[in-house]
Amino acid sequence: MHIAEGFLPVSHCVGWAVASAPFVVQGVRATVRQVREHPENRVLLAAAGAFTFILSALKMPSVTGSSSHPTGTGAGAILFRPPVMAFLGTVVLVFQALLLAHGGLTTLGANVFSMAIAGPWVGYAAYVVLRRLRTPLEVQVFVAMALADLATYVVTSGQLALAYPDPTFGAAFAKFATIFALTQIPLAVIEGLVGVVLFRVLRSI
Amino acid sequence: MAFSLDAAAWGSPWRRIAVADKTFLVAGTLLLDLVVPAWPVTPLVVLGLSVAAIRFARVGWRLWLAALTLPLAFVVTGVLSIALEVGPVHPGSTIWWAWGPLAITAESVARAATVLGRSVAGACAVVLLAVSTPMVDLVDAGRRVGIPGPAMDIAALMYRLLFVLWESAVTIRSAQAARLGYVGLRRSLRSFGALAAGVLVRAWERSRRLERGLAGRGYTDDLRTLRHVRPHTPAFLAATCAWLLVLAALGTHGFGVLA
Amino acid sequence: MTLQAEGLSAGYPSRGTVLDEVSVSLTAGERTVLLGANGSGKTTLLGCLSGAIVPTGGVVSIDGVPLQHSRHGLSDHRRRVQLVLQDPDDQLFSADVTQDVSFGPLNLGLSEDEARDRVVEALDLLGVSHLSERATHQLSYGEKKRVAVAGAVAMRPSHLLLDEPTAGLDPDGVEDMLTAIARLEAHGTTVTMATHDVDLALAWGTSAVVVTGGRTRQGPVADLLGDPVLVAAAHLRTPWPLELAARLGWAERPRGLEDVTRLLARP
Amino acid sequence: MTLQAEGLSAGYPSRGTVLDEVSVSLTAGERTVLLGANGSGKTTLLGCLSGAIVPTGGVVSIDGVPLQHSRHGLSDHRRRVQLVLQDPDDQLFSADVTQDVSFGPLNLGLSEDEARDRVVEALDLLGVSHLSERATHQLSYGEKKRVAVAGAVAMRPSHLLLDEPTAGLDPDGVEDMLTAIARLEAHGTTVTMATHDVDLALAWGTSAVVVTGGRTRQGPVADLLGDPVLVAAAHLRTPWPLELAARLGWAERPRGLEDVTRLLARP
Repeated sequence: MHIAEGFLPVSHCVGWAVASAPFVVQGVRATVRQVREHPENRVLLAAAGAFTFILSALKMPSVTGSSSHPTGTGAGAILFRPPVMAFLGTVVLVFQALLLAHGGLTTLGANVFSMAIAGPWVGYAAYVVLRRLRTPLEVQVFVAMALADLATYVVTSGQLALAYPDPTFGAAFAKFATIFALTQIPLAVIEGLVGVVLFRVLRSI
Repeated sequence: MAFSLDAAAWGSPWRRIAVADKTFLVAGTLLLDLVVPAWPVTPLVVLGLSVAAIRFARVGWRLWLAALTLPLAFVVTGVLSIALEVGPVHPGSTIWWAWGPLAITAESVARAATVLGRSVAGACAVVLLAVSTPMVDLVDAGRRVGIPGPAMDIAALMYRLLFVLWESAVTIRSAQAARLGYVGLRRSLRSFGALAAGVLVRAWERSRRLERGLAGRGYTDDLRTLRHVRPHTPAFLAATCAWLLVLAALGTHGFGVLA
Repeated sequence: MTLQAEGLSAGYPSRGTVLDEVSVSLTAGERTVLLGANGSGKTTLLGCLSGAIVPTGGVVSIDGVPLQHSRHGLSDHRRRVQLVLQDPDDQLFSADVTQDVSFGPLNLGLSEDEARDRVVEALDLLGVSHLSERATHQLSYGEKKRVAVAGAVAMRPSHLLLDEPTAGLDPDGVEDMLTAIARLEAHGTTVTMATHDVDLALAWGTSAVVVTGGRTRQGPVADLLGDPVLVAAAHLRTPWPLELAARLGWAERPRGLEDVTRLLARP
Repeated sequence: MTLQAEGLSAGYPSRGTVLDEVSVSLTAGERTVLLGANGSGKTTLLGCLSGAIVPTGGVVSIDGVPLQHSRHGLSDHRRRVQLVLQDPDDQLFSADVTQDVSFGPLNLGLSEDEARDRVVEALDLLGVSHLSERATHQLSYGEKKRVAVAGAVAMRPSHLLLDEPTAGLDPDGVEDMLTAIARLEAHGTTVTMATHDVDLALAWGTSAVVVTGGRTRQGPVADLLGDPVLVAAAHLRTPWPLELAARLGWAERPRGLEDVTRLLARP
């Protein structure tokens, strides 16, 4: 779920861009370092980014039949670690804005924060904790991917509530979270399930 | 609809205009769209950019309309949520409808209309950039403004690979559909998971093959290529300045809800 | 069973009209070859016939019953018509061969045992039983192509549409594929193939559909490929036996080496 | 300039030995075709000759000077020998045709202007100048293949190795590719191609290298393809003109339709 162009006041656009910047810069640094050490990883990382984009461009089968699509950031975070996802996710968001008219340019900072930073970190944290607890891989993947998706949606609702706090942030957050929950919660569950199938297939190869 | 914006960008007569010039127009419009009062600026932006796109950048009107409706689901849900107030109503607002803690007021509707206007106007600006500027030109521009080369190399390779992978994804999906993989939710989910895995495996495989192909072409650590250098277009810049000035002037005399 | 398209139009927003009111009829037992240049619309036509592409106009029908592009209608159609695309890499999406071939039968709602029987049968018909436990990504290109066909055959379609089944194969691979196709035909499947190989088209096919400029022409393969005007318009090439016959002024139309040798041996 | 391999061995951990002390010689001006079944080692041999694969034994040399697999040695070798892979998507990394073709020249250390000239020249030789501003992903398969060759040609190699340059192309595409190759030859490039198409190999090639069972045999193309024992062992097929000649008991070896017509017209 990306915030569309024109939805955030200028101060919020700038604020979220500033908040995201350190993570993206760290991501670019991490990526550049990786590429300097292993030039061949350039193509591999690009393929990982392209994969994330493709996943987000594919319509997912869902109960509501709406044009829901997975965010793919949970899988990316498990496979490539959150800092790299911060960079790749940012590029994916730019591509989505300009190739699919999905999201926006002034809202890029906010979307990067929810989808390329919050989602991957939450998903990755869940994955690490569950792995320590020695839960089955299926559980790790399901929870990580579903939570990454949910975190993105919760942060987005918060961002909208901050921008339109009527009358209070709390009430507005509850409002946005409730309305978007209709599509986002089934989506998170479905993405988690898809993740389980994805990793099962990968393990068998 | 997949990638029709991209296809339009490659064939656009505005491809010849420097990215900086187009960015000036798009960024300037986006900024004014957000800072000046929404009325009458946002309808003017929608109108002006639509004319620019269809008349001068030769974008098909069907494509233009289709592109603007792409973010519709989010925009409609978001705008309706803004129109709906929760909790105690602000003193002095005109209540149009109320039910328990929920209310719709003249002010909340005005706010929603403002966001709607800005959102549609903003979408016009972004889509105009999207249909006139292929991603490679933006990547080149990114290099010029100092984003590290390896990062831009990855962005460029991502763009190239995404079409290769997209073809795979479409083929896998239609092969699955042909064998009834998308009948019923359970099977659909399983098929979609296999599709995601399939695309990931192909991404891996493709990257290895491209890596080998590049090594054969002498790639060691730099993907240096010719860059398209496009001179500034004075007429375009002048028109953009005039346009932004008109918007700004109208903005200072306009009204609407400043967010 | 006859698979037909009547007044079929199809196109893409980016490319405009690709097929303009074409009519094609694939009769049971006939060997139809689909000929045309790259981008002429062969693959689009196959997509429409298989139900994968919704035409912008016209009707696809089986024995006169029109295909409904509803969920139910498509599912029905796909039990009878299966399309195998050119690139096998993207059609094999499971980890191993048996799993991949069983995908269709299981989706048909068959039990595991029934599905297993279908897999055994399909692999056997394609002559790839020995590959049943192999990982799909370890197969050679030719093996992948035959396994992809097996995946379609396991649905027991009456019509099998093959897009370039021999492209990219070495001479042995081509022969294996043609042998497998002959087995499928003996088993009651009607096979239609799109190909760039005009020599193969002449030798293998009976009926031909030539796609050019959004239109189609259907007729006996030797007639169409023996028509220099049509061949030039469709950016094809005259198969060598027909070219030789034309140069030598033969009335008869040889379809391959056997015919040519026989005709030359005549006094 | 002669590109040679002597006592060359190569293999992969997963597949074992693929080439076992083979020797091949590609003489300037000669048209060599590389023949063999899928998986016989044709692509590996091309990889070794181009420097992309490090052989496990033996030597690749140009005019007797052996190739060093150092960074410098390889970069030297690549100025003279360029390999174009079968699938253009494995080689085209840029979304813009001009940018992609300019990669090699810029990598050689040429200035932007010189590189631009090389791009113009290469696109022109391949007959794809009109595609210079197009997106790679919008090209047809045949166009992609020619652009991939242009990328190699822009390095101005003396030897150009093409893996299946005509595979997957329609008749027009094949002709365009062959015309482009002829232009390259007129321009002084020696072209070697690996192909499954024995008819094309006979018509186009002068010298042939047949790869089978890890070994190679090199000789005039008509001799090798006219040898039924070798053809069977290498899982190839006899080209139709040679098969016809054999059946009719001709001593001469026709290479295509022209020759056959001429021989038949003889009293």
